[in-house]
Amino acid sequence: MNYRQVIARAIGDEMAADDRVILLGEDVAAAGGAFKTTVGLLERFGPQRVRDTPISEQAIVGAALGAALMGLRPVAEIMFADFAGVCFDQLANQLAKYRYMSGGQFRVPVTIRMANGAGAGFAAQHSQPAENWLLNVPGLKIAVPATVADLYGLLRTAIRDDNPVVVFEHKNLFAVKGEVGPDAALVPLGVADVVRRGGDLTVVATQQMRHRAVEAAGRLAADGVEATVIDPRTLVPFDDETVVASLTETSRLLVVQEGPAGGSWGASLVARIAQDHFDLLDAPPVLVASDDTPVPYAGPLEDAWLPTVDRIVDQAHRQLAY
Amino acid sequence: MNYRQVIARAIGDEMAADDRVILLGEDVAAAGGAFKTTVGLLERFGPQRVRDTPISEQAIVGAALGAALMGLRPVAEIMFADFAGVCFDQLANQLAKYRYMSGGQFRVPVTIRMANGAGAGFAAQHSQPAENWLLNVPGLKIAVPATVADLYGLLRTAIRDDNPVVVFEHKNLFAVKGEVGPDAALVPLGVADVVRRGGDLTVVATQQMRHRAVEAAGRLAADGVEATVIDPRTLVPFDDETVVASLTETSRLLVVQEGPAGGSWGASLVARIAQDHFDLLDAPPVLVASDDTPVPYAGPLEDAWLPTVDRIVDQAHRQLAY
Amino acid sequence: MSGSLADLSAMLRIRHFEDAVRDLFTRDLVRGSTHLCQGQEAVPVGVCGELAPGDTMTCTYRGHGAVLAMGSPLDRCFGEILGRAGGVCGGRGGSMHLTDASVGALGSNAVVGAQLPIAVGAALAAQHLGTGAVTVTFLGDGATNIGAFHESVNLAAIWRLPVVFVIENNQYGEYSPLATTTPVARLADRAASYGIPGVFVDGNDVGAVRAVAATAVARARAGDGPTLVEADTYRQQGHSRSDPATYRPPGELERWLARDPVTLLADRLTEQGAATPAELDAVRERARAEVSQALERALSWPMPHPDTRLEGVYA
Amino acid sequence: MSGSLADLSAMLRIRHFEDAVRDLFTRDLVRGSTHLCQGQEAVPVGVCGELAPGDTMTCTYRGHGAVLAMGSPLDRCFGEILGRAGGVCGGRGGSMHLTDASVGALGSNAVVGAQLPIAVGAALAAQHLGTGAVTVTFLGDGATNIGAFHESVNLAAIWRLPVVFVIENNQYGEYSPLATTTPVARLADRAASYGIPGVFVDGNDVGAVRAVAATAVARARAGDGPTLVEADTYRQQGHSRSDPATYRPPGELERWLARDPVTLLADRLTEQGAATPAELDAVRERARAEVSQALERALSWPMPHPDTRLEGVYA
Ligand SMILES: Cc1ncc(C[n+]2csc(CCOP(=O)(O)OP(=O)(O)O)c2C)c(N)n1
Ligand SMILES: Cc1ncc(C[n+]2csc(CCOP(=O)(O)OP(=O)(O)O)c2C)c(N)n1
Ligand SMILES: [Mg+2]
Ligand SMILES: [Mg+2]
Repeated sequence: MNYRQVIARAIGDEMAADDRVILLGEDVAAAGGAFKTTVGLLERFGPQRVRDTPISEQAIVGAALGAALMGLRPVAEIMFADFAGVCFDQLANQLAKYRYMSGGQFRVPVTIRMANGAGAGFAAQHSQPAENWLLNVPGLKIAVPATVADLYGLLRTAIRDDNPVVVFEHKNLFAVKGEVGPDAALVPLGVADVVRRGGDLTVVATQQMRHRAVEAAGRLAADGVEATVIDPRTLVPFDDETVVASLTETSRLLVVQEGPAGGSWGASLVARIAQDHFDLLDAPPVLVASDDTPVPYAGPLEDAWLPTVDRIVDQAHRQLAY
Repeated sequence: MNYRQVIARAIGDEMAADDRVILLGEDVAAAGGAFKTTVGLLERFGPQRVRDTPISEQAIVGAALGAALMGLRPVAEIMFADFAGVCFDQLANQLAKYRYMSGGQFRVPVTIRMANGAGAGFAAQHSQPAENWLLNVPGLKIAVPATVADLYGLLRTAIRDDNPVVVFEHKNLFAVKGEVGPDAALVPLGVADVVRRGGDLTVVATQQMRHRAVEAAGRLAADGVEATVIDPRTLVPFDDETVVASLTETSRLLVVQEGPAGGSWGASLVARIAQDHFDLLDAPPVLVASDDTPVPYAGPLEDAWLPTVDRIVDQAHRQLAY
Repeated sequence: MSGSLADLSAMLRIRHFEDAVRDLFTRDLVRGSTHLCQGQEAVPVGVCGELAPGDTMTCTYRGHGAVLAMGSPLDRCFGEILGRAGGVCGGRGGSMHLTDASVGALGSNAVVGAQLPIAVGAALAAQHLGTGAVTVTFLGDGATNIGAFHESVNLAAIWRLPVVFVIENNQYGEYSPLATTTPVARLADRAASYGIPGVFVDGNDVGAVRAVAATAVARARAGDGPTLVEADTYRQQGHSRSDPATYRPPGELERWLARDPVTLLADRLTEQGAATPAELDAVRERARAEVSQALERALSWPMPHPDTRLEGVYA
Repeated sequence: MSGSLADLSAMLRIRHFEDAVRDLFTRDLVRGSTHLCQGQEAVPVGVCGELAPGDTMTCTYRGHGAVLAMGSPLDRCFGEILGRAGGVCGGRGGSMHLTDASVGALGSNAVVGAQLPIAVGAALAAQHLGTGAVTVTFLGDGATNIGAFHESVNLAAIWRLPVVFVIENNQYGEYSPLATTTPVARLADRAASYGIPGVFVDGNDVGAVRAVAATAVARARAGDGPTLVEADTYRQQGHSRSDPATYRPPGELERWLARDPVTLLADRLTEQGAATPAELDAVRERARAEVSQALERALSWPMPHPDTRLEGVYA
């Protein structure tokens, strides 16, 4: 089973468990999804519950919201996360705020799935870490799974959550393999995964960068440096505690992120740690991020835009030498 | 002259200087703007250059972009900054990226004006610090003027800039008074204003919070604490240098911001300073921000949502006691 | 259908409510902005009058009338506009966000057009759950130019959802007369782009509105899909609090005041012998009294405590 | 108008270009995705053939044909798709963003509908500056359901801007047949919502396309405002690189291949005696040679150097 395939599995398991779960989006039904992430669901659950939509993202998100107000638990797909742009009002001004503005009259159990991320040459409008656009929007929860098990568990948890959860499925991880047994676990929102433990340095990274961080940690170990690698798995809520617990041991924080620094989750984490746990730090907390440019198309440019394993290793050594 | 009135003055001065400057937006012409910020421009420059549009924000921003590609220098108004939501694709995926994606074929001299900010009871969908939504979007410049002179000077500079600049006009500052002489200066993008100098603490704040920071600094002075207050005036580019120069003296950073912390400019600044100037700091850098909630309507709730002068003073004392 | 004494009463309650809100605004008891619907009352009363229990509605910032027409209590609506803890949204929403799920009022929206896809979603739930419920959504004339309108009607049409789109054509979008922003004379004609019926109706004639709404609601309930209704009416006040509406051509307001929906209905009831002058007076008096008593109650309620401000973001 | 040898040549260049891109894709020389337009060549060639110098055009990710039809050089377009420094966008844009301002190709857009308001803006500039220039913008059938379409046509109509909206109705939006997403049979009919002409044309007949485009362009240039053109055609390939298009009903592709626009034009030219078989062969040969030589050149160009990656964000 891979990251791509586990999506239909997770949605299917929730649809089987709860009649109120429906799926809607562009080409999610008959075609099984532009990324083939929803294959088989139409056949299993029928066209009332698995619905192809017109190319109308505002209507997709708004319809999911409206249906949720009336008791359904919609899962809506926005094909590429960049298209959050065309439905940003429904995401940020409606979905996120509906409960609060009404004084708590509604539960809003909507899951929005989007494919994010760079690295495969999709260029400036199909590659963005759009999760960062949604950080200053209280009311949403945000999941950024990096593994098959996490994607499975977080997606199911998102569908069960009574709040809007945006789940980012990273395009460049579709081929990642993993196991999901018959008794596969739900993954709670707001609980980080400590991928690797080491006493010298705390590295925090999500999705594609988590995998690079793990690789970097391996290389660092060969150099005698033991890094803890933490994958927060959700950006909202964010599990600061796990990061802090590691910092009590390592005193050094390195955040690795795909995407520019400004207004990012990485910068927000660095700021929180600097503010609330200044005394824990023996070296400056560092964010390794992408350049302040749109995502370029050509291979050499895009490769340079994404933080590399080399850059992570380098930066780790610099922090240890501090 | 007040903050509200100076807008038409700035736009008018640029329109008089350059035929290619046009103004478009909802009710900007015949009605002189929903906030009366464009009064008189239709009469002065005629309906070809000052255009009322339908309620179609995607078309407004896209048309400004397209016209700029062909040599005009459009100024487009989005009435409330929250409506960035309905045209976010045109702002974030088009306007910001157009030059880069084309390999530098175009100049994109577009100015987008939006009224942002809380404090006047406009509630969750008409009060947001939407400037934070645009931080992770390389390609835009962002201005957040707090005074009459800065609004005048930044707006003119924005119109003259060959790149897209989003200028946020804070609704709660419309009544602020100031002078703009006949030889009023342009204000460069990326140069902070040191509003007040003091050796004990560096406070950075924009717009409404700049005024509160100044008030707080006055109260702190009465307690014997001298704060520097810096207004960055633009968020992109951001004048880190001025902040750092002050920190070499004060070693204490307090950022005050209207709006939640996640993905904000304040968090980004704290992160950059913590990373790049860790050694300058004698106390944790702190961001005073709003709660992680939508903007509430009722007076007591909204008042509590906005950082108060009391909170700033308190926090300053705490940082000094560190 | 021709409108009833009950309709008159409902319209009067809205009229007095709005007059009171205007007054509260001038007394600085309403924050931000407020958008009143005097002159448009026949539309929400006529449309919502054709709904059944379980039906739902979304509307705009100019939605006090629609929310009241769904049956939301006067005092709790006043309370919300006054920012009181006892308001329908606990003071979190205010005038532009009146919402009362208990009567099917699923939300007033302050972003032009944003209420439309949400209504489509509510209708989708009804279709999916087989509840037979219908959703009505109100929008302004100006809102027919925003993208969300197009996407929403199209989606509702292709899925044959039980939703009725009601354009309250009050002739202006803020300060812009319709013709300056919209290149078609009849907004109902835009229905053709979606292969659904488009119906024009005199929105100041509550009976006519009821008739058109009844057909559209029945069509929706029968599973035959959406209808686009254009109800012609007039915003007797300015766009929002601060607008003296000086842009109106001379005589326009007067012409419309001569066709005031409340007066029209009262006159018709008299003509038809459906109500005596004394009965009408009693209805008028009761509406006035209900509104003023409700306002008094709401004014006595406390503001929400700042300590509660984090409540209600997440379930 | 009936199409000419020059049109045939232009269409063949596009055909061979697209065939070559498909081949490059399978050889892993194209990154991300690519959206080909084999079978649709008559639309961009017919429409852009009616433009004059100074006119402009925006299009979609399926825009190779449109950009070439504006006159952008084959080699620099190949270069861009190959991510070479010598590509029209210096390798920053790729297949979905082909842009060549020097020939008026103002941008291929990867967000459905986003190219439309940009075209409206270019037309606004032409109107404002009095240049007499016209802007054409291409969109897919599926794109007529997105909000930006509605806003763009409406704004162009109310301002009578010199823009021509050309729907390339290739019967599918990705994998969805038009009828599953769109409740009207004729997309051109949507023009009625904006009070502008809507014209349907056989998009595989380059002469017919030219005739319709000529009228629409003339209308725009005369200051009479926009036209919505629907050109019926067919996407002979799948939606994008990886799509084998198994969802097509049996026989559909074959029916459309029988009406292939290139073959149609060649046959007509022969029938009309406008070209001899030998002349046709010469055109075919030249197109093939031009394309393969251009590709060879492009393949010899270097990739952009990573050190240049910060260039071009700001002017
Ligand atoms: C997306 C968006 N753009 C602009 C506004 C500002 N605005 C509020 S009401 C209004 C006019 C709406 O006109 P119409 O749809 O006719 O409704 P009416 O107010 O007349 O009831 C505008 C432009 C808004 N709230 N949302
Ligand atoms: C806003 C947006 N939504 C979805 C997509 C994904 N997408 C790319 S092409 C496409 C189909 C477009 O169909 P159509 O408009 O008919 O154009 P065609 O591809 O057939 O030329 C979709 C849904 C997108 N690029 N942008
Ligand atoms: Mg109106
Ligand atoms: Mg198509």
